[in-house]
Amino acid sequence: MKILYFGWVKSKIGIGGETIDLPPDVKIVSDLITFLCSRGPSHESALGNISQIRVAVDQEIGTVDTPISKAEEVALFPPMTGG
Amino acid sequence: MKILYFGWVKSKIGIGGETIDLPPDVKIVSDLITFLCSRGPSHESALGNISQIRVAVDQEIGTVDTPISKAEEVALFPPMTGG
Amino acid sequence: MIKIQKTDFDISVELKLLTTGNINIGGVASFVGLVRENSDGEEILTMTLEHYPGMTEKILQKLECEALDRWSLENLLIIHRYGELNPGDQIVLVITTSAHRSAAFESCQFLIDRLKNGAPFWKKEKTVRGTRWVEAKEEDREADERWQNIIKY
Amino acid sequence: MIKIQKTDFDISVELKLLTTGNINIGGVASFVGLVRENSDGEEILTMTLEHYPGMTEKILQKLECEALDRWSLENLLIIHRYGELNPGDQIVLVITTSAHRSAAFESCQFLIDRLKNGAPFWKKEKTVRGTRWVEAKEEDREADERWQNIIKY
Repeated sequence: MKILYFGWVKSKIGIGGETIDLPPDVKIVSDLITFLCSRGPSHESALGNISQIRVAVDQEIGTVDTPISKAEEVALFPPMTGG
Repeated sequence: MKILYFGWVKSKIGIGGETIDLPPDVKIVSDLITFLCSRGPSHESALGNISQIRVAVDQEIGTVDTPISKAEEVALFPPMTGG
Repeated sequence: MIKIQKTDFDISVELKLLTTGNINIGGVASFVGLVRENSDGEEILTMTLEHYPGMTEKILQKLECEALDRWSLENLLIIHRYGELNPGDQIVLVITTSAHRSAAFESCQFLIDRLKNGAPFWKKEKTVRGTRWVEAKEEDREADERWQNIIKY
Repeated sequence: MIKIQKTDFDISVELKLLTTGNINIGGVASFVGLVRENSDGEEILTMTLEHYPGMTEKILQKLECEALDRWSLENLLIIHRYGELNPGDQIVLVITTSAHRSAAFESCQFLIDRLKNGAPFWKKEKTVRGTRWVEAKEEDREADERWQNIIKY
Protein backbone atom coordinates (compact mmCIF):
# COMPACT_ATOMS: atom_id res chain seq x y z
CA MET A 1 0.00 0.00 0.00
CA LYS A 2 1.11 3.54 -0.78
CA ILE A 3 1.48 5.65 2.37
CA LEU A 4 1.97 9.43 2.03
CA TYR A 5 3.13 11.94 4.64
CA PHE A 6 2.65 15.71 4.67
CA GLY A 7 3.48 18.68 6.91
CA TRP A 8 5.42 17.95 10.09
CA VAL A 9 4.53 14.27 9.82
CA LYS A 10 6.68 14.21 6.70
CA SER A 11 9.43 16.31 8.33
CA LYS A 12 9.60 14.02 11.36
CA ILE A 13 9.58 10.75 9.42
CA GLY A 14 12.01 12.22 6.93
CA ILE A 15 10.32 10.90 3.80
CA GLY A 16 7.30 11.95 1.74
CA GLY A 17 5.92 8.44 1.51
CA GLU A 18 6.63 4.73 1.29
CA THR A 19 5.08 1.63 -0.20
CA ILE A 20 4.52 -1.13 2.33
CA ASP A 21 3.03 -4.63 2.32
CA LEU A 22 0.73 -4.58 5.30
CA PRO A 23 0.08 -7.59 7.55
CA PRO A 24 -3.51 -8.89 7.22
CA ASP A 25 -4.47 -7.72 10.74
CA VAL A 26 -4.08 -4.05 9.71
CA LYS A 27 -7.72 -3.37 8.89
CA ILE A 28 -8.48 0.24 9.86
CA VAL A 29 -6.54 3.51 10.07
CA SER A 30 -5.69 3.15 13.76
CA ASP A 31 -4.21 -0.32 13.06
CA LEU A 32 -2.07 1.25 10.36
CA ILE A 33 -0.80 4.00 12.65
CA THR A 34 0.09 1.47 15.36
CA PHE A 35 1.85 -0.66 12.77
CA LEU A 36 3.80 2.31 11.36
CA CYS A 37 4.87 3.44 14.87
CA SER A 38 6.53 0.06 15.33
CA ARG A 39 8.82 0.74 12.36
CA GLY A 40 11.20 3.00 14.27
CA PRO A 41 11.68 6.09 16.44
CA SER A 42 11.05 8.66 13.71
CA HIS A 43 7.72 7.03 12.80
CA GLU A 44 6.89 6.80 16.50
CA SER A 45 7.76 10.48 17.01
CA ALA A 46 5.67 11.57 14.00
CA LEU A 47 2.60 9.40 14.57
CA GLY A 48 2.65 8.59 18.28
CA ASN A 49 0.23 11.32 19.29
CA ILE A 50 -2.73 10.02 17.32
CA SER A 51 -5.05 12.93 18.27
CA GLN A 52 -2.82 15.21 16.20
CA ILE A 53 -2.96 13.01 13.10
CA ARG A 54 -5.43 13.49 10.26
CA VAL A 55 -5.96 10.94 7.53
CA ALA A 56 -7.15 10.62 3.96
CA VAL A 57 -7.97 7.20 2.53
CA ASP A 58 -7.84 7.21 -1.26
CA GLN A 59 -7.94 11.01 -1.10
CA GLU A 60 -11.09 11.14 1.01
CA ILE A 61 -10.92 12.46 4.57
CA GLY A 62 -11.26 9.57 7.02
CA THR A 63 -11.05 8.87 10.75
CA VAL A 64 -9.09 6.38 12.85
CA ASP A 65 -11.91 3.91 12.25
CA THR A 66 -11.96 4.10 8.44
CA PRO A 67 -11.34 0.68 6.81
CA ILE A 68 -8.23 0.52 4.66
CA SER A 69 -8.15 -3.09 3.50
CA LYS A 70 -9.16 -2.15 -0.03
CA ALA A 71 -7.38 1.23 -0.12
CA GLU A 72 -4.61 2.01 -2.57
CA GLU A 73 -3.33 5.19 -0.96
CA VAL A 74 -3.45 6.40 2.64
CA ALA A 75 -2.12 9.83 3.61
CA LEU A 76 -1.23 10.85 7.17
CA PHE A 77 -0.73 14.49 8.07
CA PRO A 78 -1.25 17.17 10.72
CA PRO A 79 -4.35 19.42 10.80
CA MET A 80 -4.51 21.35 7.54
CA THR A 81 -3.57 25.01 7.32
CA GLY A 82 -4.76 26.27 3.96
CA GLY A 83 -6.12 29.63 2.93
CA MET B 1 -32.63 79.49 1.06
CA LYS B 2 -31.01 77.14 -1.43
CA ILE B 3 -33.26 74.22 -2.34
CA LEU B 4 -31.81 71.27 -4.29
CA TYR B 5 -33.64 68.48 -6.11
CA PHE B 6 -32.32 65.05 -7.13
CA GLY B 7 -33.57 61.92 -8.88
CA TRP B 8 -37.15 61.95 -10.12
CA VAL B 9 -37.94 64.92 -7.89
CA LYS B 10 -35.57 66.90 -10.08
CA SER B 11 -36.98 65.37 -13.29
CA LYS B 12 -40.56 66.21 -12.32
CA ILE B 13 -39.85 69.74 -11.16
CA GLY B 14 -37.64 70.26 -14.17
CA ILE B 15 -34.82 72.09 -12.36
CA GLY B 16 -31.91 70.99 -10.18
CA GLY B 17 -32.55 73.64 -7.57
CA GLU B 18 -33.74 77.12 -6.78
CA THR B 19 -33.07 79.87 -4.27
CA ILE B 20 -36.19 81.05 -2.47
CA ASP B 21 -37.00 83.56 0.26
CA LEU B 22 -39.22 81.60 2.59
CA PRO B 23 -42.12 83.07 4.54
CA PRO B 24 -41.44 83.12 8.31
CA ASP B 25 -44.07 80.46 9.03
CA VAL B 26 -42.00 77.83 7.15
CA LYS B 27 -40.19 76.36 10.16
CA ILE B 28 -39.73 72.64 9.52
CA VAL B 29 -39.26 70.40 6.49
CA SER B 30 -42.96 69.55 6.14
CA ASP B 31 -43.80 73.29 6.08
CA LEU B 32 -41.28 73.71 3.27
CA ILE B 33 -42.74 70.87 1.25
CA THR B 34 -46.25 72.26 1.64
CA PHE B 35 -45.00 75.69 0.62
CA LEU B 36 -43.16 74.33 -2.43
CA CYS B 37 -46.22 72.34 -3.56
CA SER B 38 -48.14 75.62 -3.72
CA ARG B 39 -45.70 76.93 -6.33
CA GLY B 40 -47.26 75.03 -9.22
CA PRO B 41 -48.32 71.71 -10.72
CA SER B 42 -44.81 70.35 -11.36
CA HIS B 43 -43.78 71.01 -7.75
CA GLU B 44 -47.05 69.49 -6.58
CA SER B 45 -46.51 66.43 -8.77
CA ALA B 46 -42.93 65.97 -7.53
CA LEU B 47 -43.47 66.61 -3.83
CA GLY B 48 -47.15 65.87 -3.24
CA ASN B 49 -46.63 62.32 -2.01
CA ILE B 50 -44.59 63.23 1.04
CA SER B 51 -44.00 59.62 2.10
CA GLN B 52 -41.84 59.20 -1.00
CA ILE B 53 -39.68 62.24 -0.27
CA ARG B 54 -36.38 62.12 1.59
CA VAL B 55 -34.61 65.20 2.83
CA ALA B 56 -31.17 66.48 3.76
CA VAL B 57 -30.81 69.69 5.74
CA ASP B 58 -27.36 71.22 5.29
CA GLN B 59 -26.22 67.86 3.91
CA GLU B 60 -27.42 65.87 6.93
CA ILE B 61 -30.29 63.42 6.56
CA GLY B 62 -33.41 64.84 8.19
CA THR B 63 -37.10 64.06 8.57
CA VAL B 64 -40.30 66.01 7.91
CA ASP B 65 -39.90 67.42 11.42
CA THR B 66 -36.35 68.73 11.07
CA PRO B 67 -36.16 72.51 11.73
CA ILE B 68 -34.92 74.52 8.76
CA SER B 69 -35.07 78.10 10.03
CA LYS B 70 -31.28 78.32 10.28
CA ALA B 71 -30.48 76.04 7.34
CA GLU B 72 -28.60 77.26 4.29
CA GLU B 73 -29.31 74.31 1.99
CA VAL B 74 -32.19 71.84 1.91
CA ALA B 75 -32.23 68.95 -0.56
CA LEU B 76 -35.35 66.97 -1.49
CA PHE B 77 -35.08 63.66 -3.28
CA PRO B 78 -36.51 60.15 -3.65
CA PRO B 79 -35.14 57.16 -1.67
CA MET B 80 -31.46 56.73 -2.54
CA THR B 81 -30.28 53.98 -4.85
CA GLY B 82 -26.51 53.84 -4.52
CA GLY B 83 -24.15 50.93 -4.68
CA MET C 1 -10.12 56.22 1.96
CA ILE C 2 -13.07 57.27 -0.16
CA LYS C 3 -13.15 58.26 -3.81
CA ILE C 4 -16.11 59.51 -5.83
CA GLN C 5 -15.19 59.51 -9.47
CA LYS C 6 -16.43 59.28 -13.03
CA THR C 7 -13.58 57.06 -14.17
CA ASP C 8 -13.32 53.30 -13.89
CA PHE C 9 -11.12 51.59 -11.28
CA ASP C 10 -8.82 48.59 -11.23
CA ILE C 11 -9.32 46.38 -8.19
CA SER C 12 -5.77 44.94 -8.42
CA VAL C 13 -4.22 48.39 -8.34
CA GLU C 14 -6.37 49.51 -5.43
CA LEU C 15 -5.74 46.31 -3.50
CA LYS C 16 -1.99 46.72 -3.87
CA LEU C 17 -2.13 50.35 -2.79
CA LEU C 18 -4.00 49.34 0.36
CA THR C 19 -1.87 46.38 1.34
CA THR C 20 1.70 47.15 0.27
CA GLY C 21 3.91 47.69 3.27
CA ASN C 22 1.24 46.87 5.83
CA ILE C 23 2.63 43.98 7.84
CA ASN C 24 -0.56 43.13 9.69
CA ILE C 25 -2.92 42.39 6.84
CA GLY C 26 -3.86 38.72 6.51
CA GLY C 27 -7.19 39.03 4.76
CA VAL C 28 -8.74 41.35 2.20
CA ALA C 29 -12.48 41.27 1.54
CA SER C 30 -13.95 43.17 -1.35
CA PHE C 31 -17.15 43.81 -3.19
CA VAL C 32 -17.67 45.08 -6.72
CA GLY C 33 -21.09 46.17 -7.94
CA LEU C 34 -21.73 45.98 -11.67
CA VAL C 35 -24.33 47.47 -13.98
CA ARG C 36 -26.63 44.59 -14.82
CA GLU C 37 -27.46 44.18 -18.48
CA ASN C 38 -31.02 43.38 -17.66
CA SER C 39 -33.49 44.85 -15.20
CA ASP C 40 -37.05 43.58 -14.72
CA GLY C 41 -36.73 41.73 -18.00
CA GLU C 42 -35.74 44.79 -19.98
CA GLU C 43 -32.41 45.29 -21.64
CA ILE C 44 -30.47 48.21 -20.20
CA LEU C 45 -28.80 50.49 -22.74
CA THR C 46 -27.09 52.80 -20.25
CA MET C 47 -27.30 53.63 -16.56
CA THR C 48 -26.69 57.13 -15.27
CA LEU C 49 -25.73 57.71 -11.66
CA GLU C 50 -26.52 61.11 -10.22
CA HIS C 51 -25.24 62.11 -6.81
CA TYR C 52 -25.24 65.00 -4.35
CA PRO C 53 -21.72 66.43 -4.44
CA GLY C 54 -20.56 67.46 -1.00
CA MET C 55 -23.04 65.33 0.87
CA THR C 56 -21.86 62.11 -0.81
CA GLU C 57 -18.35 62.67 0.49
CA LYS C 58 -19.67 63.36 4.01
CA ILE C 59 -21.83 60.24 4.07
CA LEU C 60 -19.12 57.90 2.78
CA GLN C 61 -16.63 59.46 5.20
CA LYS C 62 -19.04 58.80 8.04
CA LEU C 63 -19.50 55.18 6.95
CA GLU C 64 -15.73 54.76 6.81
CA CYS C 65 -15.40 56.05 10.38
CA GLU C 66 -18.22 53.81 11.61
CA ALA C 67 -16.53 50.74 10.11
CA LEU C 68 -13.07 51.60 11.47
CA ASP C 69 -14.64 52.21 14.84
CA ARG C 70 -16.61 48.98 14.96
CA TRP C 71 -14.16 46.48 13.48
CA SER C 72 -10.47 45.88 13.91
CA LEU C 73 -9.41 46.87 10.41
CA GLU C 74 -6.10 47.91 8.96
CA ASN C 75 -7.71 50.17 6.37
CA LEU C 76 -10.51 50.37 3.87
CA LEU C 77 -11.43 51.87 0.55
CA ILE C 78 -14.73 52.90 -1.00
CA ILE C 79 -14.85 53.97 -4.65
CA HIS C 80 -18.22 55.01 -6.04
CA ARG C 81 -18.62 56.10 -9.63
CA TYR C 82 -21.15 58.54 -11.05
CA GLY C 83 -22.14 59.61 -14.55
CA GLU C 84 -23.16 57.47 -17.50
CA LEU C 85 -22.22 53.79 -17.37
CA ASN C 86 -22.76 50.84 -19.67
CA PRO C 87 -24.00 47.33 -18.87
CA GLY C 88 -21.20 45.31 -17.28
CA ASP C 89 -19.41 48.44 -16.04
CA GLN C 90 -18.15 48.61 -12.49
CA ILE C 91 -20.17 50.97 -10.26
CA VAL C 92 -18.78 50.58 -6.78
CA LEU C 93 -15.81 49.01 -5.02
CA VAL C 94 -15.47 48.34 -1.31
CA ILE C 95 -12.25 46.84 0.06
CA THR C 96 -11.59 46.13 3.72
CA THR C 97 -8.34 44.75 5.10
CA SER C 98 -7.72 43.13 8.43
CA ALA C 99 -5.58 40.67 10.32
CA HIS C 100 -8.69 38.49 10.57
CA ARG C 101 -10.99 37.58 7.74
CA SER C 102 -14.27 37.76 9.66
CA ALA C 103 -13.73 41.46 10.45
CA ALA C 104 -12.92 42.11 6.80
CA PHE C 105 -16.02 40.28 5.54
CA GLU C 106 -18.44 41.81 8.04
CA SER C 107 -17.26 45.37 7.56
CA CYS C 108 -17.28 45.02 3.78
CA GLN C 109 -20.89 43.86 3.85
CA PHE C 110 -21.76 46.60 6.34
CA LEU C 111 -20.35 49.28 4.04
CA ILE C 112 -22.13 48.12 0.91
CA ASP C 113 -25.42 47.54 2.74
CA ARG C 114 -25.28 50.98 4.33
CA LEU C 115 -24.31 52.87 1.21
CA LYS C 116 -26.95 51.22 -0.99
CA ASN C 117 -29.65 52.76 1.13
CA GLY C 118 -27.92 55.74 2.70
CA ALA C 119 -25.57 57.38 0.23
CA PRO C 120 -27.08 60.11 -1.97
CA PHE C 121 -26.93 58.39 -5.35
CA TRP C 122 -29.81 57.91 -7.76
CA LYS C 123 -29.80 55.56 -10.72
CA LYS C 124 -31.51 56.21 -14.01
CA GLU C 125 -31.83 53.44 -16.59
CA LYS C 126 -32.19 53.93 -20.32
CA THR C 127 -34.01 51.15 -22.17
CA VAL C 128 -35.47 51.01 -25.67
CA ARG C 129 -38.71 52.27 -24.13
CA GLY C 130 -37.16 55.39 -22.64
CA THR C 131 -35.56 56.36 -19.35
CA ARG C 132 -36.75 55.52 -15.86
CA TRP C 133 -35.46 56.12 -12.35
CA VAL C 134 -34.54 52.97 -10.47
CA GLU C 135 -36.75 52.43 -7.46
CA ALA C 136 -35.20 51.79 -4.06
CA LYS C 137 -35.54 48.15 -3.03
CA GLU C 138 -37.30 47.19 0.16
CA GLU C 139 -34.63 44.54 0.79
CA ASP C 140 -31.91 47.20 0.66
CA ARG C 141 -33.76 49.29 3.23
CA GLU C 142 -34.10 46.27 5.48
CA ALA C 143 -30.42 45.30 5.15
CA ASP C 144 -29.44 48.84 6.12
CA GLU C 145 -31.83 48.92 9.05
CA ARG C 146 -30.47 45.69 10.45
CA TRP C 147 -27.03 47.30 10.72
CA GLN C 148 -28.44 50.45 12.24
CA ASN C 149 -30.19 48.41 14.92
CA ILE C 150 -27.03 46.44 15.63
CA ILE C 151 -24.93 49.61 15.78
CA LYS C 152 -27.14 51.08 18.49
CA TYR C 153 -25.93 48.54 21.04
CA MET D 1 -13.56 27.10 -11.46
CA ILE D 2 -10.61 26.04 -9.34
CA LYS D 3 -6.93 26.58 -9.96
CA ILE D 4 -4.00 25.31 -7.92
CA GLN D 5 -0.87 27.03 -9.05
CA LYS D 6 2.60 28.22 -8.12
CA THR D 7 2.30 31.51 -9.96
CA ASP D 8 0.72 34.72 -8.71
CA PHE D 9 -2.71 35.89 -9.84
CA ASP D 10 -4.29 39.22 -10.77
CA ILE D 11 -7.70 39.76 -9.19
CA SER D 12 -8.74 42.26 -11.92
CA VAL D 13 -8.02 39.79 -14.68
CA GLU D 14 -9.84 36.96 -12.90
CA LEU D 15 -12.81 39.17 -12.07
CA LYS D 16 -13.17 40.21 -15.71
CA LEU D 17 -12.93 36.62 -16.90
CA LEU D 18 -15.74 35.64 -14.53
CA THR D 19 -18.07 38.51 -15.26
CA THR D 20 -17.64 39.44 -18.91
CA GLY D 21 -20.72 38.56 -20.91
CA ASN D 22 -22.73 37.37 -17.93
CA ILE D 23 -25.83 39.52 -17.92
CA ASN D 24 -27.11 38.47 -14.51
CA ILE D 25 -24.22 39.45 -12.27
CA GLY D 26 -24.93 42.40 -10.01
CA GLY D 27 -22.47 41.75 -7.23
CA VAL D 28 -19.02 40.22 -6.91
CA ALA D 29 -17.60 39.32 -3.51
CA SER D 30 -14.00 38.32 -3.14
CA PHE D 31 -11.39 37.43 -0.60
CA VAL D 32 -7.63 37.54 -0.92
CA GLY D 33 -5.38 35.96 1.70
CA LEU D 34 -1.87 37.37 2.05
CA VAL D 35 1.32 36.12 3.67
CA ARG D 36 1.65 38.18 6.83
CA GLU D 37 5.07 39.67 7.45
CA ASN D 38 4.83 38.86 11.09
CA SER D 39 3.61 35.84 12.98
CA ASP D 40 3.54 35.55 16.79
CA GLY D 41 5.86 38.53 16.94
CA GLU D 42 8.48 37.00 14.67
CA GLU D 43 9.43 38.31 11.28
CA ILE D 44 8.65 35.88 8.48
CA LEU D 45 11.34 35.49 5.84
CA THR D 46 9.45 33.09 3.59
CA MET D 47 6.39 30.86 3.76
CA THR D 48 6.24 27.56 1.94
CA LEU D 49 2.91 25.95 1.14
CA GLU D 50 2.89 22.21 0.66
CA HIS D 51 -0.20 20.45 -0.63
CA TYR D 52 -1.50 17.01 -1.56
CA PRO D 53 -1.73 16.99 -5.36
CA GLY D 54 -4.81 15.15 -6.55
CA MET D 55 -6.69 15.43 -3.28
CA THR D 56 -6.47 19.23 -3.25
CA GLU D 57 -8.27 19.40 -6.59
CA LYS D 58 -10.96 17.01 -5.35
CA ILE D 59 -11.57 18.95 -2.14
CA LEU D 60 -11.76 22.34 -3.83
CA GLN D 61 -14.02 20.89 -6.51
CA LYS D 62 -16.31 19.55 -3.82
CA LEU D 63 -16.41 22.93 -2.07
CA GLU D 64 -17.26 24.60 -5.38
CA CYS D 65 -20.18 22.20 -5.88
CA GLU D 66 -21.41 22.71 -2.32
CA ALA D 67 -21.43 26.48 -2.80
CA LEU D 68 -23.15 26.36 -6.20
CA ASP D 69 -25.71 24.00 -4.72
CA ARG D 70 -26.44 26.07 -1.65
CA TRP D 71 -26.45 29.61 -3.03
CA SER D 72 -27.87 31.19 -6.14
CA LEU D 73 -24.56 32.05 -7.80
CA GLU D 74 -23.62 32.83 -11.36
CA ASN D 75 -20.15 31.36 -10.98
CA LEU D 76 -17.17 31.24 -8.66
CA LEU D 77 -13.41 30.95 -8.67
CA ILE D 78 -10.92 29.56 -6.19
CA ILE D 79 -7.20 30.03 -6.80
CA HIS D 80 -4.83 28.58 -4.23
CA ARG D 81 -1.09 28.91 -4.58
CA TYR D 82 1.60 26.52 -3.33
CA GLY D 83 5.38 26.64 -3.14
CA GLU D 84 7.60 29.30 -1.62
CA LEU D 85 6.05 32.71 -1.02
CA ASN D 86 7.31 35.97 0.43
CA PRO D 87 5.67 38.26 2.99
CA GLY D 88 2.93 40.31 1.36
CA ASP D 89 2.45 37.72 -1.40
CA GLN D 90 -1.04 36.61 -2.32
CA ILE D 91 -1.87 33.04 -1.21
CA VAL D 92 -5.48 32.48 -2.04
CA LEU D 93 -8.28 34.12 -4.01
CA VAL D 94 -11.98 33.36 -3.75
CA ILE D 95 -14.46 35.18 -6.01
CA THR D 96 -18.20 34.58 -6.04
CA THR D 97 -20.64 36.31 -8.37
CA SER D 98 -24.38 36.60 -8.03
CA ALA D 99 -27.39 38.68 -8.90
CA HIS D 100 -27.66 39.42 -5.17
CA ARG D 101 -24.85 40.54 -2.94
CA SER D 102 -25.82 38.56 0.16
CA ALA D 103 -25.44 35.25 -1.71
CA ALA D 104 -22.06 36.39 -3.01
CA PHE D 105 -20.82 37.42 0.45
CA GLU D 106 -22.06 34.34 2.26
CA SER D 107 -20.71 31.85 -0.24
CA CYS D 108 -17.36 33.62 -0.39
CA GLN D 109 -17.00 33.41 3.37
CA PHE D 110 -18.18 29.79 3.31
CA LEU D 111 -15.50 28.84 0.78
CA ILE D 112 -12.62 30.48 2.61
CA ASP D 113 -13.76 29.17 6.00
CA ARG D 114 -14.09 25.65 4.66
CA LEU D 115 -10.83 25.57 2.77
CA LYS D 116 -8.77 26.97 5.66
CA ASN D 117 -9.60 23.92 7.72
CA GLY D 118 -10.45 21.33 5.10
CA ALA D 119 -8.16 21.66 2.08
CA PRO D 120 -4.91 19.68 2.24
CA PHE D 121 -2.41 22.52 2.49
CA TRP D 122 0.28 22.93 5.12
CA LYS D 123 2.23 26.10 5.78
CA LYS D 124 5.85 26.25 6.84
CA GLU D 125 7.37 29.54 7.97
CA LYS D 126 11.02 30.47 7.82
CA THR D 127 12.21 32.98 10.41
CA VAL D 128 15.71 33.97 11.52
CA ARG D 129 15.42 31.22 14.13
CA GLY D 130 14.73 28.47 11.62
CA THR D 131 11.68 26.89 10.04
CA ARG D 132 8.47 25.84 11.73
CA TRP D 133 5.16 24.38 10.62
CA VAL D 134 2.20 26.66 11.16
CA GLU D 135 -0.27 25.21 13.65
CA ALA D 136 -3.94 24.97 12.75
CA LYS D 137 -6.01 27.57 14.57
CA GLU D 138 -8.86 26.55 16.81
CA GLU D 139 -10.91 29.48 15.44
CA ASP D 140 -10.51 28.13 11.89
CA ARG D 141 -11.75 24.71 12.99
CA GLU D 142 -14.76 26.33 14.67
CA ALA D 143 -15.60 28.49 11.63
CA ASP D 144 -15.53 25.39 9.44
CA GLU D 145 -17.66 23.38 11.85
CA ARG D 146 -20.32 26.06 11.97
CA TRP D 147 -20.80 25.73 8.20
CA GLN D 148 -20.85 21.95 8.38
CA ASN D 149 -23.58 22.08 10.99
CA ILE D 150 -25.60 24.55 8.94
CA ILE D 151 -25.15 22.47 5.78
CA LYS D 152 -26.66 19.40 7.44
CA TYR D 153 -30.12 20.94 7.49
